[in-house]
Amino acid sequence: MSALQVSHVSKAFPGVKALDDVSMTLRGGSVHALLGENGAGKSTLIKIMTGIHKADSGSITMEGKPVRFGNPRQAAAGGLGVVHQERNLVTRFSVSENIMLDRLGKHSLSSVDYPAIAAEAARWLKLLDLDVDPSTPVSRLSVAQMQLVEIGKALSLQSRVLLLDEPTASLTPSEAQVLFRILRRLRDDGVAIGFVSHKLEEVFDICDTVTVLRDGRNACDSAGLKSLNRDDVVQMMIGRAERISKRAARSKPATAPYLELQDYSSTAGHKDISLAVRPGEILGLYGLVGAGRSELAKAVLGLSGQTGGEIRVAGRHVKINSVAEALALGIGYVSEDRKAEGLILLHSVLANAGITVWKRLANALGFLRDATIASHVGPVLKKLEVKTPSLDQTIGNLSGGNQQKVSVAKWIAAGVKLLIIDEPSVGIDIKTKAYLHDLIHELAESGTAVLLITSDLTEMVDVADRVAVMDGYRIQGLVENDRNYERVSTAIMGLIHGRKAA
Amino acid sequence: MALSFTRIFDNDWVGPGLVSLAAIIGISIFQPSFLSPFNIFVLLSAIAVNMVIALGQLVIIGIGQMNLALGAFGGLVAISFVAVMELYGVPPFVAVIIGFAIGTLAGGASGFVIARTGISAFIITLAGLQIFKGINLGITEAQPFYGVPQSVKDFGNLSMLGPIPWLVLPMLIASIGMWYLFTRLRIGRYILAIGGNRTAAELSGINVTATVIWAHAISGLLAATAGMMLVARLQIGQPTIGDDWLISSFAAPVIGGAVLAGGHVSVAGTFFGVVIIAIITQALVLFAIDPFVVQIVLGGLILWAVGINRLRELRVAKLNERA
Amino acid sequence: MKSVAKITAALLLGAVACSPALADPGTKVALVPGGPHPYFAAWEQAGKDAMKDFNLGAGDYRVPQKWELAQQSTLLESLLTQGYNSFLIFPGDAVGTNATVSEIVDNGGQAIATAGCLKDPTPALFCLGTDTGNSAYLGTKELIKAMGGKGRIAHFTGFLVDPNTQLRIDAVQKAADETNGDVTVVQVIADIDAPQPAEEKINAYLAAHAADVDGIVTTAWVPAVTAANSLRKIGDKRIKMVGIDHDEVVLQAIKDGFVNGTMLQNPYGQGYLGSYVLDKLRTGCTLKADAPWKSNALTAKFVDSGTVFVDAATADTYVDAMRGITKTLLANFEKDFMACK
Amino acid sequence: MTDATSNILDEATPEHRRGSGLMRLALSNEFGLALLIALAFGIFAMTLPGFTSPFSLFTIGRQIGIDTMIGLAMMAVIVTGGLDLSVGAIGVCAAMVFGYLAQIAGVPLPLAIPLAIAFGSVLGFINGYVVVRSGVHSFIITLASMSIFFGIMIFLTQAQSFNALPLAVPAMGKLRVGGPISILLIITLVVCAALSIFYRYTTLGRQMLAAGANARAAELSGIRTGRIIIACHMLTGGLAALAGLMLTARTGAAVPSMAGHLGQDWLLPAFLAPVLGGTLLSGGRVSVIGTLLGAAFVTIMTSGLLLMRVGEFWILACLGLMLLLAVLADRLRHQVLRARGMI
Repeated sequence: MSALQVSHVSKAFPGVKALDDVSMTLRGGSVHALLGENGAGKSTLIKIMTGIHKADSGSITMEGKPVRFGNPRQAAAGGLGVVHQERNLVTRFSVSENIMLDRLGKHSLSSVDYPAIAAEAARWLKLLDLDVDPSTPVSRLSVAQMQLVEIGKALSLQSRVLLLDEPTASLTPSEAQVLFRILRRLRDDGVAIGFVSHKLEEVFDICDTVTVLRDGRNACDSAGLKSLNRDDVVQMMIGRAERISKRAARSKPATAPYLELQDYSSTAGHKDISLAVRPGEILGLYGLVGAGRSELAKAVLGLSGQTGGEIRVAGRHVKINSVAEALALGIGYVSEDRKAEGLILLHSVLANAGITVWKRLANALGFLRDATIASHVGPVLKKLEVKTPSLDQTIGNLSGGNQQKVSVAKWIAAGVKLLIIDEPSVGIDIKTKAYLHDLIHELAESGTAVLLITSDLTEMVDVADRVAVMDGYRIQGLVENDRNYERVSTAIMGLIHGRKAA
Repeated sequence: MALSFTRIFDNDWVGPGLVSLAAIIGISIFQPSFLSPFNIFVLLSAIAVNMVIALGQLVIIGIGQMNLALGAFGGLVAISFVAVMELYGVPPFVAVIIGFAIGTLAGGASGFVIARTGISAFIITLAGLQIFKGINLGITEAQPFYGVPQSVKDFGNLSMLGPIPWLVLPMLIASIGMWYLFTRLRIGRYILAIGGNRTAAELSGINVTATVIWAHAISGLLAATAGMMLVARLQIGQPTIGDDWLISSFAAPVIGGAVLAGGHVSVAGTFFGVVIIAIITQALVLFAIDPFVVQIVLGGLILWAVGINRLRELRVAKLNERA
Repeated sequence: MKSVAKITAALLLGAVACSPALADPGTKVALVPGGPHPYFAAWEQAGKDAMKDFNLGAGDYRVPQKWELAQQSTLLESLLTQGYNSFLIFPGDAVGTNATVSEIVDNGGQAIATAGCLKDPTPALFCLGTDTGNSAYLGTKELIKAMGGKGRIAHFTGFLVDPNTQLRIDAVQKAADETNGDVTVVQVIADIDAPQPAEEKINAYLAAHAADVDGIVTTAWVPAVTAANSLRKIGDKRIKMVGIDHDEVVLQAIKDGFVNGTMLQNPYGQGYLGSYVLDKLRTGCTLKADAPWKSNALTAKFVDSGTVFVDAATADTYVDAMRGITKTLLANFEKDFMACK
Repeated sequence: MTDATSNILDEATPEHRRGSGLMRLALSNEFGLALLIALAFGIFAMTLPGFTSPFSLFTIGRQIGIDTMIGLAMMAVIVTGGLDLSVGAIGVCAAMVFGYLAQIAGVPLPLAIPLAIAFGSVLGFINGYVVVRSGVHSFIITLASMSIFFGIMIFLTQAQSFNALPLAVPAMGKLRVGGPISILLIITLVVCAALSIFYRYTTLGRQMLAAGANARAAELSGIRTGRIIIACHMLTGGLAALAGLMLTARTGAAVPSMAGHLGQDWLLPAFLAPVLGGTLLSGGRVSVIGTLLGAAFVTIMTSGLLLMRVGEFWILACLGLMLLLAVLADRLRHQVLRARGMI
């Protein structure tokens, strides 16, 4: 009997059909991969399973019995444990308290029996091979340890089904291996494990069956992974075979670098960073989560202090103390976190797209009219094919892809000479993603220097000209991109792991 | 050794505690009468009431909100407490229970509205402040009730043991109770968990609605306690009781190291925060400092405490980063 | 959503419960204090009695909900709109209230500054009340007498934003200065009109300095009550004290010997006499310019409503004493101050 | 696959939204308030004799003028998601500076007024600077500065008023324009119009809204958020000073107690008007008109309740109930809009 079965679930949000007739079956004693591109509906499906969202139609059964959880609390009580992508720990509390957070006492006024909780937590820590004192505050743990604590927390609920949403995103490969060893043991104990990941290597490493979602529909429903190969899975995810990039390697422009870092060190922790981006060039910056890539971008923008080395823009030695100064130097930054850092969701499309040019468009008294801004950013938005009812539309109502287009558009409107693009394809559909890749190329062709940060190797190989590999807040090396996925990815991984081995 | 030394200094109450100690020593050198039994008695009476008030705000700070209606709760309970005794001849013991009930209900009601509607606590308690203060004025027409029984008066003005007033007793119970609540009781841990990371608390299966209501009800209960303690101390049911609680109710917890965003509070730190404010209030009187300057000093004190806390936070963050 | 709707409905019901009443025409007097304060409690009865005795259209005691200048102005404007034409006003501010009074006068009303004065130039007819400065001065004199003509005095008084506070501080100082150094004011504690800070500061002061003072003079209601309680608490009859006003606590302390006396004012008389004068002035009388006006720090048109020093001997009979003063004032006022047709 | 994608996008196109424009207006906060005001005004005008008398209308208008200005002062800082408890203290301090300049120093009014407003901005700057540099929430900072500003003012003035101001000042307070309309209300309306233009048509105004809605995103878009937040506090200081001057005109004198102890009397109108008017406490969205309507609603209700002789002491409770009702109604409105997919 299946531990968890999702049957024909549909879910629509205003303007978007997020899930359409989706099914999935998880069995005890097996690890099940849930795959799909960003925006394919994975998170929505998890949220429906755990009761955060309500399905419009369809049903969910656990061990044959229909269940309908009203909230994560009920889901947990029903034996469905989830480890979410976001860190969901109370960092000031101890490890044991976090693991046992919902079982601190029978009722509100019960005393917390710390020794008992510590003992119980220690059991799970031991199971996870996590060698920390249960009374340690979570804030003192490493990211990987926190991840394990979250897993312990989900396990401690006697979960028969355990869903892990991108558990390895912030782990090093060796840490991931530890995690997999534990997952295998849990699997052997009969737990049904759902595993969401972008890293296909991991999926093939640990999973037995797979469900692939594409645009809110099943591209495959609980197929055995043994009979599939990597290309089959990729084809299901993106609807076509993974191509070796159709773009030819571009000729390197011989111009002088627009931005050049020389032995640059920052208060964020970067050490001796040297790299250069030329006009017309797309420089990729690759590294695992926590390697310091976004942090480097932000440091260059003036959000962290400079402690050594120098920054040259267009050959001139500069000090950048704020984003405003960076903008004046022609440097723009498309954030990976669109909602928190990229856009002002409360405001209109026009306000978001025009924010970088207000100063320039205003008259001597600082006045400016919507029409002025619209005439300036309108063509850019049009060129980027931003679909919006009107420029006055609140941007929070647009789809992820259109939002991303606006966050790029504002820098194009500002006419920046160097655009730093951080994870451009997070949470957007495939069509827009392809469009964005073309756009980045177009920008480069027209002479803009582009610094591309992405964790998606395929994207990197497809778009970048050269790839700087970063780890531990240092540049580990530079790989020329000849669009040969195998060669480039091996070279990049070699640079990252070479250091780890040493 | 060095490590444990820094550990001690990381405790919230150590800083304010040392400042209190230094202030007490300093003042008593210049003013030996500062440590006279009667002055200790007076100081403790003031500290007792203000500590309970500060605890009432502390529990709301812990959950990451603020309660502007604290004083209005206290005032309403104070006059109701005296009114039932004066008008209906209710025995003090029963009147105290009625007072507790009113405070808890008022707090619970405002917690209910906050939790169920999701409107910010600032707005709801601002409305609550108007409503409860309005009811207070409507009932009393701003006239005090005088019918405070002798037993209640005695409680507010007699000493329990040497220079220790009876008023210290409810403060001790409340302080130890709140300390136990925050460190040992499920509800206290849930309050801090929600203040520390609301999403995590929610996803972990904590009933946020119920916890918010609990926190506000506890706040109301403490405000009620403080209101009735003040009746005992002032020997009169003044409608103006509670009007001036707001500033000190925030100042003491903040001096004591509470994080305004929620999730971290210190009962001991708050106690020393109250002590520092009480000592400074006294010192200004003792050294005959121009009454016009008093406000300036109080404002400066809050800024100073905020600055110290900020520095400490930064230092702790740095330590964590290194570790 | 449902719960929001429910709460909304419940509150709507509550809001509807605030329901109206009506007024009737005539010579309508409104007695308006600066805010809620026990001192003015006697005004309510005074207004009612005056209404009955002088056949007024109204003699209503209306209190601003808070001791707030804007609240009082709003209330006065509303009362004017409601058809009141004669006002007894305790000025929320000696200067600030002038603007509202001038509005009343502009709209055909009349007003007497009562219990506290408005600063000249003022559109108010005159000021009927206790001379706050003089009362503080006399109180201090009584205290000095009780202290045997020498010693150290502490002075406890009210809000600093009240300009009367400065007058009181000056008056106490003046009385002390007149002793040529035999009596010194060693400390002024102000800003303690709220019970809690008053309690804390006065107790703190007495705790440390009880041995250093020989007398206490209080010139505001709350400090008087608090100081009386404190002296009772420490059981100290050596320290002499003169209070102000007629709070039960102070009167009891006088009877029990912890307080030497209190400076009584005459709130009932103010309300009763004031209503009478306003009615007269509306029905054909005018104020004489050459009347025996007194003057004080604020105004040159001051009528003393009487202030009495009450000690243990007179504590039980002060009401009669006050009635006597009121009667005298009432009997002589028309003759001395008004010209009637 | 491409079909599915374009469907998703198409569903966000205007067709099913356009028809709801009128509905949106009808459900807007301002419209709801205006309706309530009209209703209350109508009922009071019919049932309460004297409510529509010129004097009554004059005083109501003047009160609306002053309360709106106080509300706008707070609104200007709520934009950033912060608040300023010291508005009252700043207002009184600026009024006292004005009193000193006009009465003692003999500075002519056309110079004294801008100087006083500038002084208010300086106090606002101090608040903003400390808030930005310390990173501590403005609640605590302004709680402290409220004490400090007011304490210094009381210390310097010894609580004495300036009551011999040039006659033009009290005259302003009584001046009526076009029948029963107070000049103070006109001033407020002019400021409202200016602020509306400011937030909509100037770089600085837009930057304030952007920094308030999402400081991080604004910073990363090249806006100097720190400076903008300081500018918001300065605007608050300036508007609070203007409110202080208007109160001075109404009172005819610069009085230290005109905003109560520590200036606390202003806090209620300061929060009531913007919150009723739909300004988001979390920042990033303002409604100047809403603030005006919010102040108008409170003033008309207070005036009506006083005339109804509800009993002065119950007015506070009624106002509190009204505030609660208003925010609950706003929440309901949001839920209706959301249920219809309109926001």
